[in-house]
Amino acid sequence: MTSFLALLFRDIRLAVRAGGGAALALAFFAAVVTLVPLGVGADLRLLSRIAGGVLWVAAVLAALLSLDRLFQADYEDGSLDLIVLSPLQLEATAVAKIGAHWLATGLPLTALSALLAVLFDLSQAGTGALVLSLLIGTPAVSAIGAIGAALTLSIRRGGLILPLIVLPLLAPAVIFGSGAVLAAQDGLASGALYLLTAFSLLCVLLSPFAVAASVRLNLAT
Amino acid sequence: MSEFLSQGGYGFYVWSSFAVSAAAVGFMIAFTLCAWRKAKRALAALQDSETNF
Amino acid sequence: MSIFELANPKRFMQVSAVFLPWIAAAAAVTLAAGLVLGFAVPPDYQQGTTVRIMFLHVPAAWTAMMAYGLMAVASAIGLINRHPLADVAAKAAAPLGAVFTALGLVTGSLWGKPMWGAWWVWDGRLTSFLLLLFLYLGYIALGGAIEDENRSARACAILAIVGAVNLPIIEFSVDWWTTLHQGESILRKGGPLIAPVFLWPLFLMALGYTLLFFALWLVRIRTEIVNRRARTLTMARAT
Amino acid sequence: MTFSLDVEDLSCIRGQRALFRGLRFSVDAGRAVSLQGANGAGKTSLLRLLAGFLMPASGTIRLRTDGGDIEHAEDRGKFVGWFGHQDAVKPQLAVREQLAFFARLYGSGRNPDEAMRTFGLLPLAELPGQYLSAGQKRRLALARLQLCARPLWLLDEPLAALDTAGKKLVAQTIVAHCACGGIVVAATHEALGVACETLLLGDG
Repeated sequence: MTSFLALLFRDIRLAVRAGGGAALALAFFAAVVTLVPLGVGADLRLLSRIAGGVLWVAAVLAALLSLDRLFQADYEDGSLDLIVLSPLQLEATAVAKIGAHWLATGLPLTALSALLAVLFDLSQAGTGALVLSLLIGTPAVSAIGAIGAALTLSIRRGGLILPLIVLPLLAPAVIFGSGAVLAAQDGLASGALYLLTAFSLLCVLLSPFAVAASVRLNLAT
Repeated sequence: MSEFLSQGGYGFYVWSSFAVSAAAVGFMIAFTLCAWRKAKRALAALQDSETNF
Repeated sequence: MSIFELANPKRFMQVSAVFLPWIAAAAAVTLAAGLVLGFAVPPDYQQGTTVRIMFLHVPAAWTAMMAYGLMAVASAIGLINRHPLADVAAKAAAPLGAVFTALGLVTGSLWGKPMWGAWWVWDGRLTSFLLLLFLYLGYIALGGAIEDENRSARACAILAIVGAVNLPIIEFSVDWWTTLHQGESILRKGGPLIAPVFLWPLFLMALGYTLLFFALWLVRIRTEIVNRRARTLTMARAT
Repeated sequence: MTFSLDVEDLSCIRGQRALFRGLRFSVDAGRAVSLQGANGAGKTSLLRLLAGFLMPASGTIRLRTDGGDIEHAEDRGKFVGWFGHQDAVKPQLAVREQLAFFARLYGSGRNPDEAMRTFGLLPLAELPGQYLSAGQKRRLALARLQLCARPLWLLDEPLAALDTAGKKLVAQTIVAHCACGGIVVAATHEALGVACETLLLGDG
């Protein structure tokens, strides 16, 4: 267990430190979200309708930014070999990496989204649903993103292929997440949050095996 | 004949979807066969040069 | 002769050489029959002659889905008992599947335009095919990016399996999404109620596309085997 | 404490080329082996095979331990102390932080400060990795190797980028490790400066 926590906290420390992905993801999230009204126009009625979708898509893209270094940094400087030889099972290593990415990137994005929702004049219920759906949905983004990161860790410009591989797989998260916000705004009861929870659980439970398999095959050079 | 061509007014859509399908199928067949011929020629060249050492 | 015996390339080349002409001929015949029947059939009372586009759209979409399924199965076989031929088969299927998906999308849009008045409608089936196209493009891009042959094959295998597991979920979430936005979509699952008279051309075209896919798939696998033999020869002679 | 490494007719294929075939050797506790051979003869591949990263085309690698014989790659990996080409030094983390992390990750219970003292890294304890020289990074990697307390050491070019003092330090570490019953397999171009058998790879 101590090995697991050691890896978890080291990865969080690396992400939060200068040059790490966390701060970059937050800045990108805020930048993209503030750009949308410039493109769509300042009509708050319209903006509040599209707020859920815009914030969700921007959050997913921001999370993807710091994902391609999730394994590649360790792979390039040789740390991955040492981590694989540690007593920690490879699947557990994957969970630690996913957890560290979620804590360092997913959670802050969720917190910031509540603030940015003000820019879209999102209603109280809408913002509540947004934060809750992001809280539930970002683990799925980190989990599926980790699969993409493990698959592309040996590719030099892997960062370009990662979104292409990962985004279609994250469509359900975006659909259910923004659907939950829309339903909350209209005061409709919708199963979106339950479906999102189911999808998130499935991703978090299944992806460590795919991540471990991808890391194993990439180490066999 | 012109009635057949106009396809009850939707001629443009019917014929363009046929054209697109024919193009796609043609492209796949041509691309696959040409890759096959290229591979055969490459292997044959290698085997010939191998035999007349 | 179990399927695993097919795994050794020489055996596969002999067997496929025998079957290939038959499959190709069958594909040509079924496609011709489907086309002729398609035009012989009277136009649909509701959709008019655009129903003939359906004979191209649905078979292409079906073949695209089938190709992804076959790719995932071949990948699983390749991953589990390390058959190099299964990896070759999976990667050979991907570009074909992508072309069929794109064809399905274009014919779908051409079919929708006269009915809905827009080139693209965010209808459940068309949207999931758009996502399927991205799954294919991701698979092909990943395959192309990794140089080492068997590492690239195994990475693609994992992606194909993850994709296959996710495909039903994507399909479900997109359908759920269409009910949220449009109410009941005009194009119900599998299209409006198909009069039996249209079933025959539809079935023939679907069978024709499937046979065409298998014929092209076999040729592409044979091509890759020949390429790999050529590469080993050049490498062997180089050292 | 029985501990030995046995390799029987091991063969490794990279791409379509067989690097080596039918390799057979065994190393008992307390011994060191130096792998010699031209570049590309497969020294690194052999080390990665022993560590369990690579699967052999044929042959077996067996670790004889008190708890019985181990052949499965990942179980074998739990006995391996790896010293690769790269030093696995994180630029943003301080020397002490990195050593403490690996001590906890490997659960070796050894004290990082002691390892830093033996490898002369104490003055650099709070310095982030990016300011270390190549030689200092190597000494950090050696300190980590000792810290992880693994019996089977696999070293890939341990003497590279080291001055004579550094090379002497590597020799002493290897001797100390063998003295307490460990095994060392090192791929080198130059002499290790330690009494050891030599295994020649490739068409030598």
